[in-house]
Amino acid sequence: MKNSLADRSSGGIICAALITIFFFSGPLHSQEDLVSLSVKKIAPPSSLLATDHKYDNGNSISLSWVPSIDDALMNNPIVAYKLYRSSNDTEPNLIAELPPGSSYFLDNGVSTDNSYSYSVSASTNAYEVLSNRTESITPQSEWINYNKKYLFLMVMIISGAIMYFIVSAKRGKELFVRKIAGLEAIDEAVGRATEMGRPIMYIPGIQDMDDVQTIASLTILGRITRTIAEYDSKIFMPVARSLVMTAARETIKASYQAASRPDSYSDDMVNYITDEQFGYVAHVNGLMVREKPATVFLLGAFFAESLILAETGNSIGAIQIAGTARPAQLPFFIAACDFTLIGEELFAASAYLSGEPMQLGSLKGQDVGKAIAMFFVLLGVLAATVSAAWDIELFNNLLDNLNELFS
Amino acid sequence: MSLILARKEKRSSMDIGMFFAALLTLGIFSFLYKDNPVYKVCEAIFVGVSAGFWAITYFFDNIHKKFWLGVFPQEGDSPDYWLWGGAILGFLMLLRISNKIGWIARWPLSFIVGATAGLYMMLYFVSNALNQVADTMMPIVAYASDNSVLWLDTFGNFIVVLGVVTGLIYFFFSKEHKGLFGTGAQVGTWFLMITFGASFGYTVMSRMSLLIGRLDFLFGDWLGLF
Amino acid sequence: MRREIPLIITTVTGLVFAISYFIPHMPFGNSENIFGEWISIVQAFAIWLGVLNLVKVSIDKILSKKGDAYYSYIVIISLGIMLIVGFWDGLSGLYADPPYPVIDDSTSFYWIFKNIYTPLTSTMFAMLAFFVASASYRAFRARNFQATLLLIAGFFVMGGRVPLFDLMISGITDVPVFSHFADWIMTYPNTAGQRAIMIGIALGIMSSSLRIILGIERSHIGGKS
Amino acid sequence: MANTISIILLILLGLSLVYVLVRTLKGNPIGRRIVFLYVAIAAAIPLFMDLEVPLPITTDVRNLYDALEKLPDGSKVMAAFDYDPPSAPELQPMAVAFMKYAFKRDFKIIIMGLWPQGPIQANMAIDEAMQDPEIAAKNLQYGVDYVNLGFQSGNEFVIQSMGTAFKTMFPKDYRTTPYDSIPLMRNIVNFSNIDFVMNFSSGEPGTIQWVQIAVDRFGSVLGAGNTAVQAPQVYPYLRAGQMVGLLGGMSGAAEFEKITAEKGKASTFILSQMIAHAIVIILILIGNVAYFSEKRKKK
Repeated sequence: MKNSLADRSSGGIICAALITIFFFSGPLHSQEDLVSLSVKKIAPPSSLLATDHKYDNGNSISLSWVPSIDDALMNNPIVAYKLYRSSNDTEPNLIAELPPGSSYFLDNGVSTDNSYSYSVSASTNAYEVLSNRTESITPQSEWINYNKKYLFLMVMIISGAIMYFIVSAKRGKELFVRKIAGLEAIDEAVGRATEMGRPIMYIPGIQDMDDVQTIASLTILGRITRTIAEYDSKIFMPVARSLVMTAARETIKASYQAASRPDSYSDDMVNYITDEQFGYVAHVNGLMVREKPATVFLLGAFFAESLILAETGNSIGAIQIAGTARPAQLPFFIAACDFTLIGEELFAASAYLSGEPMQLGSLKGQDVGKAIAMFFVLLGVLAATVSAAWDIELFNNLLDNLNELFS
Repeated sequence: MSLILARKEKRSSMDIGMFFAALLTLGIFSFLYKDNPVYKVCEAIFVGVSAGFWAITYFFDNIHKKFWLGVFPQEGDSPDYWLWGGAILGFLMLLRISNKIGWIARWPLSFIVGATAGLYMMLYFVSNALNQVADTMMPIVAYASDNSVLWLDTFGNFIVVLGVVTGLIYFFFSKEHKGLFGTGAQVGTWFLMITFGASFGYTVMSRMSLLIGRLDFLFGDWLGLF
Repeated sequence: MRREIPLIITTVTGLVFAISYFIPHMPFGNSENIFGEWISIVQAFAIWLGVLNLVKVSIDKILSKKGDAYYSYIVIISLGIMLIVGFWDGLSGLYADPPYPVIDDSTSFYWIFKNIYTPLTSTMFAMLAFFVASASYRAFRARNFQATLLLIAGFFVMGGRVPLFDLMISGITDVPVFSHFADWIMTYPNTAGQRAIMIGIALGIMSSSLRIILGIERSHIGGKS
Repeated sequence: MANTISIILLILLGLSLVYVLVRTLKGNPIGRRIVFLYVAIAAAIPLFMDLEVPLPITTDVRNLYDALEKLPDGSKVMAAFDYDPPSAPELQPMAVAFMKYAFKRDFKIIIMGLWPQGPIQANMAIDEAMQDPEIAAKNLQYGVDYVNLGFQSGNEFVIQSMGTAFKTMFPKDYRTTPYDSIPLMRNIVNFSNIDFVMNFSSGEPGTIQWVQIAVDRFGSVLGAGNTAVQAPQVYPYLRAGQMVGLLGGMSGAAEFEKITAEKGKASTFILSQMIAHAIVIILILIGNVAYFSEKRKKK
């Protein structure tokens, strides 16, 4: 339980107490009395320096000082450093008490409207000794935080890459996106449902339209329902949010029109169940068991219900294609479903199927980011490993530069 | 390793609240047998009570304590007029309930979406991309203080670097997974599977804990059996 | 108007939050904080919007007189009780001397929290324990190499994080081999996988944030680009 | 006595699993309800037993403990409670053990929550810690030794604004005491005056946001207790040093109770946890044995 610091301060207390008892066995004295008596006083902290804290909104001043020479590791008489601040030359106030050994403090209770001066004291259990007061200082607000220049550079490079590819995709440049396993299976899964004469179930997760995963899911839905319309299979889609219901109906309707079968569409394909997580799951479970869909799509934002849905789908022998960006739910999909879109693949799938230049372009831009990340990982590992093993200057410098870049 | 005998204190307290709590617990658990009216009643109570709980805590902690006392301070403080901005946006948000002027709720929504986008862009880039890349840039070979090689840690470091790089290859969409690149992606999926396996193990742990907590309540707190 | 104003709001707030990372000076440094306070207040209103929505949906159900209308009465009644009790306790707490909060353990609101809300929400989630076990029995199959890897990792984590496997080998060795192994899986391969996912998601968030701030992505205001 | 009966029952339960195996192999798997029953019994029986499980302390728990030990007595520690009652079985034992440890070390505790239920859970943890005779003897004062700032809405934006000044988000504590009249808060403006942040989290907003904002932007030192579902996701932060340590789920809680010598609920739950894991492992095995034997038959 005890650590060295605790020992140190309690040692200090005992020491100070002993001194007090030794010299003053009379009645209790006030603090001024104690100081005025001829005890060998501890030295005050020195060289207190107050400087404006750089690159902030003018709300902090950094203070540094040289600790008292009596600030020792063993039997430390000092129990704390006390910082006093006076604003606009008014009466000083105690602003902080710091443990022995401290030599730095960031005062962030200031503003650009006032000027401040500081003093610091080393205090024992019995008395305290003050350092000199600093000159008055007014904190400054800076325009640009130069500490973050490399961060800014990196953000610009990656944002630039994303923007560049969005623009070039819009101009009609063909952008390649690799095949994604689950997507290849869609047509087959829809086909199987048609052959068996059983319906297809589509679940877009339980989040509202403000979740990117739900939006991605609806994009995929558009493409799937087109195939469904062409094959003339049946789809049903229970949803947990009313907004999702409206959006999904629009999407499916558009797909049926695109497949020139607008008459086959009906609003009954999409139904709002309830916002309540487990209420929704209980209903969907019952629906699955009753309707026995041949194919189940679980694409979107899923939470704890993922395993219940995936397991029920598995138990009725449906082909299941799942996808979510939530890592904690992926194991259940991977174990119980035939194909799973993992994390980013869900978004990639939606970009791939939508064919929209904006989506494809930003996907490509993200890939540039990944390439940069991989490059720096490999370079950094090389530099660090060589530098640690053989201490070659070139690699040492490289490592230093990399560290600065990423600091 | 072996099991050690420990002592537990017996506890039991029967009050009316405990009785209600136990009843509702059993009511929800009845769903495990099959969906039934008792469960549905409990669920309905749950929906109502939890909505009420959230509404009340948000009202007193935020709307009253932060906004109301901020613009109408009790003693001596100067009012913070900026807070009205939030209240106006909040009020516009409530208009969403109306079909006619519900579109105006897009204003506060855009405000939140914009702020989240701006904040997240930087936060995720720094914490989840930059810092993670920076930490992966490490010496593969780990040395002990006496300069001997720590083989197990070295292997671990290698695994981390390999996993990060191949994992990123897997999530690379603008290049076909063929040849060496394909092998990399393949290895990447292995790492992802181990990650999901670990996640699965932890999920089981979490879910079982929740059940144990409830059983402890039923048998310990309520019935006082141990 | 219906489109332009939301777009301007999105862009301005987005830029303020992104730029204040680099420019601490007024107005960026300050507006970031003021906006933060606004968001806090807007979210509190959003919760009340949810309550209004719940009431609306429940009343719709009651009026449509379907079989489930029954339960909608219970939703509304329990919501009503919670609100009345909450306001009563909260307001009397404010004017008491010394004032006490609505969540003070002497209030009826707290009683409901402890004896109604807590058991219901806890039990709801505790049911997942059963479903996870049933899914393990019926759905977790080593159907291919990937699923096998997943299962093996899960196995060692489940058996190693609690002293299950280590107790089994306690006759052979006293070293908690499996605990260390589970530790190893978490610190190395798990970290690697999570990190790859993390970096990917971070870049994804960057690109979608960028699209939102620049007004290319507009689905939150109900429109396509 | 209870131990013997419980162990016999567990053995019987184990034997009956052989029957489950045989049935499953014959292509006639047991129903969901029987699986449910197995889980319930397996988790319940150990609760009646008085056995303590030997627990090795994992690195992440030890690192957190070491970081706490390094803090001087009387340090200012922020405890952020971001969870609700369902996660209490995992997180409450951590919170209680942490409070006991912190009070014994004379840490000054500042409590807040990004979840409305968080500060209530914090009060419960404090009440339980106060039962400890050593802590009761200290006669700790609200507002001087600890303070509960309460809940504030705004998720990650709350932490963001707290980076400038806590007061902007918490103008009053949960009892509506103005920030400036709380003795403990007088010298605390923002994170730079806090020595350590401890976060108990079961989701978002939670540990991830604390890392991203309090640590990476404002330079705090962070330790966390997480539910097991969330724990694997924060390991990269742990390795990168963005967090000093982690208590993951029930086992993390039990280890923390052990290392701080504040035995509590997690230590008694861990046996149940162990048996429950065993049942899940066996069920997976049975399912897979049946799957492979069926596959072989088909060939």
